[in-house]
Amino acid sequence: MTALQATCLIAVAAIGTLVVLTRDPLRQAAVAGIFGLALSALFLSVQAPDVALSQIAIGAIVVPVLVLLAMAKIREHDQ
Amino acid sequence: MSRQVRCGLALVALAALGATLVVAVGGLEPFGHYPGPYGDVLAKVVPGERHEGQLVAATVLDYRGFDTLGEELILFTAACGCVALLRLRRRERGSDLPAHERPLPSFAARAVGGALVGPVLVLAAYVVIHGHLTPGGGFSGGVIGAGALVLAYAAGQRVRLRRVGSIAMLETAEAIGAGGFAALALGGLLAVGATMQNFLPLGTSGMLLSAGTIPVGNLAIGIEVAGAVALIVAEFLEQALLEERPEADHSSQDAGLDAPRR
Amino acid sequence: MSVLAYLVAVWLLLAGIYGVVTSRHLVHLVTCLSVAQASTYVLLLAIGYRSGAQAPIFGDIPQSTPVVDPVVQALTLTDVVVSATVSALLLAIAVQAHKRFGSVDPDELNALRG
Amino acid sequence: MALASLAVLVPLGAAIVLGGTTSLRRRRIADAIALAAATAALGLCLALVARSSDATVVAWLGGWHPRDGVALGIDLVADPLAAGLAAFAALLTVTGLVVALHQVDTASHLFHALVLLCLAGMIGFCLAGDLFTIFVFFELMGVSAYALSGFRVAERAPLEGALNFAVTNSVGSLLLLAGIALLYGRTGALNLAQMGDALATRQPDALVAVAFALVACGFFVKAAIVPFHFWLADAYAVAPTSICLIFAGALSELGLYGVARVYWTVFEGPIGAHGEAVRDVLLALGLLTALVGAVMCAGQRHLKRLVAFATVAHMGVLLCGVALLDGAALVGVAVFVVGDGLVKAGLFVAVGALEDRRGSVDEHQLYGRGRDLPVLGALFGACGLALAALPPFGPFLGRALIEDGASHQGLGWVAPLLVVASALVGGAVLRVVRTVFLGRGAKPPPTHKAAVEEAGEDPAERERPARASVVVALALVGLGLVWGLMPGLVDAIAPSAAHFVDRRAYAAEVLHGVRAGAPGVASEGPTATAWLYGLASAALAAVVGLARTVPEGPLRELHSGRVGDYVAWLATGAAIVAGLFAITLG
Repeated sequence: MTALQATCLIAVAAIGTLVVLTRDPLRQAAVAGIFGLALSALFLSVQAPDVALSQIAIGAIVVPVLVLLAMAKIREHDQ
Repeated sequence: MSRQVRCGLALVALAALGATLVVAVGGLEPFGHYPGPYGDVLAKVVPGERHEGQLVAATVLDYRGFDTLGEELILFTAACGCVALLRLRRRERGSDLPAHERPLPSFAARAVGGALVGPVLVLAAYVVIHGHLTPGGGFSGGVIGAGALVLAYAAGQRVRLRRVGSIAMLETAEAIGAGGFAALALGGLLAVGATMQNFLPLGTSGMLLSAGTIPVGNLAIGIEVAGAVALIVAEFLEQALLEERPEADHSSQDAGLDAPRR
Repeated sequence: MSVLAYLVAVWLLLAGIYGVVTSRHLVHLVTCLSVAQASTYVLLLAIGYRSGAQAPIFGDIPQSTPVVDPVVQALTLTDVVVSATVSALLLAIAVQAHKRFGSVDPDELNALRG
Repeated sequence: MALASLAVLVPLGAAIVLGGTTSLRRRRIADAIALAAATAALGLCLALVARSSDATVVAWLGGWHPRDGVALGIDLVADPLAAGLAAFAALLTVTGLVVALHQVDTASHLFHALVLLCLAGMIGFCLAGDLFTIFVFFELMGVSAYALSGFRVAERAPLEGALNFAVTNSVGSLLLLAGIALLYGRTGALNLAQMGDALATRQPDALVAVAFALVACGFFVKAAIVPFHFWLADAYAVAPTSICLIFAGALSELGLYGVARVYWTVFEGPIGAHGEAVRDVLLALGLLTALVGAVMCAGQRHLKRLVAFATVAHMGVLLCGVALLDGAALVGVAVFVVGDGLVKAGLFVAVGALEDRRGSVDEHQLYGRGRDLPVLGALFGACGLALAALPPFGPFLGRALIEDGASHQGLGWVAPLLVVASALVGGAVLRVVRTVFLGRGAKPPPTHKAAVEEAGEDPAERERPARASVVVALALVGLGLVWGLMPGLVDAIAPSAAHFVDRRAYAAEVLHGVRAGAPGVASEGPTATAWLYGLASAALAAVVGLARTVPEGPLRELHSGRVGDYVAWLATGAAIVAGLFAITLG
């Protein structure tokens, strides 16, 4: 295992834990986006560029955008 | 169950599950020692038989193409499901406010959005059609294409007026993409006798037009993913953009939906 | 060191499920679920990795070069899409649930007791 | 060869067409396309049953035949049981679409598209010969089912039901996928036959045991095995009637099919030698499920939830049959799936018809208000007796063969417990006949009077669809009853079941194209003891039917409707099953 891989793995574990522990959904969406990027870096480090690309597109962009849009709707309601 | 009891139960259960999982992964080969044989066999046969160096593309689109068909259909299902689950709002579309009262996106937003659509679409097309040569392909390119479509949608002059038309267009696009991939599967059955089998000339490895059905499959997936993702985002966007109608309107709309169902 | 990748996968699974169990907000719950789903990506890719091998794309590298397993990458690609669709559907339910009864706390949704 | 892939592609293609044309508002066209596609899929599956009774049909997609025992691509494998289950799912889907003809809100063509996608998922799941393909189609039927169960978005309960359904089942899929990943790490294969061959050469260790546990738990969530079952009543009770009958009749059963298929193709080699440990764990889960489901069923006054818990109880009976891990009991399972599935589907349709006529599914509100509906009442009565396994009808035959299988293994005590479970289930339905259709027994306190209204302004308008549903329900229940009387049924299924449990023959057929001869199997009908048990449970059901609602005590509190609780129980169940397997097998 290379140092890069070990670093990515530990970062993924730490940020993943942070995602779960971030209770405010808006802030969590931001952390989840970073988690998606960390996963992509890990995938690149294990020679999986295809998966890394998809992960950036989905995990770091599409899903956080959906979360933000859902939250926009929900918060508007609450006001 | 009170929250404390539930959290306690979950902690104990997850600790036990974690312990068994740790024991189980101890039985795997050490990290970095993939034992094969599946991937190694594919690495050996794909370049020669499929004139394709992008092993992942070959696996996704040919050897395990049926999984991908199922996956695309799951995406298709999710798009249908989101439209179905968010459909309360669809009745209001274009009927609740006269056109001149609809707020328009600012000129700057429209200009920037409009100017970006072209380049983003080109990038998406590039990623899709090189999917059998480089990392990326129908899925990544499709998501980028969805970004372009959402930009076009958001920058559209009269978002709500055009909504009916653009939603239908996205639905048709995703159906054409998914249908194209299914047709490719069926084409193999009709042309050479096995579902999903290649029936196009293989060409020379590394060329843009090579590897038979693989680039065509990428194209179909790209269209489907672009349509489906854009459709899902558009549905959410619409939820976020539409402000609440007054209560009276609300109830009439509910009455419409609460009509007898069997 | 050789099992670190597997342990990270197990950890993500457990942490994600814990988040789902304890969540007080539907949107938070969906994101926790996606953390748990990420554990399967890590597990699959770790299983198919081969030390010192190249990405499975024979463009500029000769075909005798050792490459990592392309199959797990194909599986993970599929899995990424499947997870995202589940997230999208759940978010749609969350938005609709909020519109219908003004709450996104899964513990307050209990029309279905017993 | 072409049949198997067409059986998946036809509903898929029709769903794509319908999903892409939702802006067209022509409802009848959607009905016609969906019905035609589902019927075509049914025909293709039946053709597969006929074709595969000689020799298993193996279709290698992409034309990639295995080389030296290594599968390059994905295969679809049709043997009579798999194809038969797919055909049964298609039959119920056709029925569901017929019931839905009068459903008002279909959101253009989306409803039809989702139903066909679910059907394609179920057929693909039955026929897949590759573990990851099984996962993909499992997800396809799951995702479409989430959307369908929440389809009535204007109401509160369907959204909650869909939410609980989607979250718990997604966690279940995670476990399944984690198990698949572990197996891939060990065998480097995804083809069921190839995995089985690779595992058969070694002693089972913790990895194999835990992988089996994870895969089984993933399927148990769909099959609603206690403690993975909590979501089921929430989801099934709120879905449109047309969907309920597909869910209760086929979807849950597919979860158990997954366990059986994977056990007998992948794990039978390494684990078969330690079969008793596996059997005991599965049997315990099955009995627990049967009893918990039955007690909850008897305590319900919400009729749809009552039928949903009947489904849970009978999934427990089915798991007992699978747990015995032999071909003879599997015959009983196959018979029970169809007989019981048809009766439950018919009962769901009958409840839907009652809801149409009287605007409620609450037993107390409906008290005595079914006196002028004799046909529906008789239908409920027939369902109650059939679910209580009155000889010689469909559900009886299946349960009797499972009980005999247990007795053969020296587990004579299993049968009385199953009798209790069936009697509680059948008794609950008979109690509804007494209160709702006969108006006998203690009158419930008049509560929530405001909610009691005739639904719809114009009764005549509701009459026609209700009549159509009654006809469908009669047909389903009738078929379910007759199923047990078909001559030669057991003899016809026995060889298929014996073949289903033969891992070596499966591997030889799939990987090497070696045709196995049809195994000669001596099959027997139910023993006299089983007949007595059947009569006893029907009599007991009649007694239960006279009693008031059976209090289910603290069990009810556990069914809290909160998804966090459900996932906590799911994790607990997975930890217990994985721990037990790791200790006994590893």
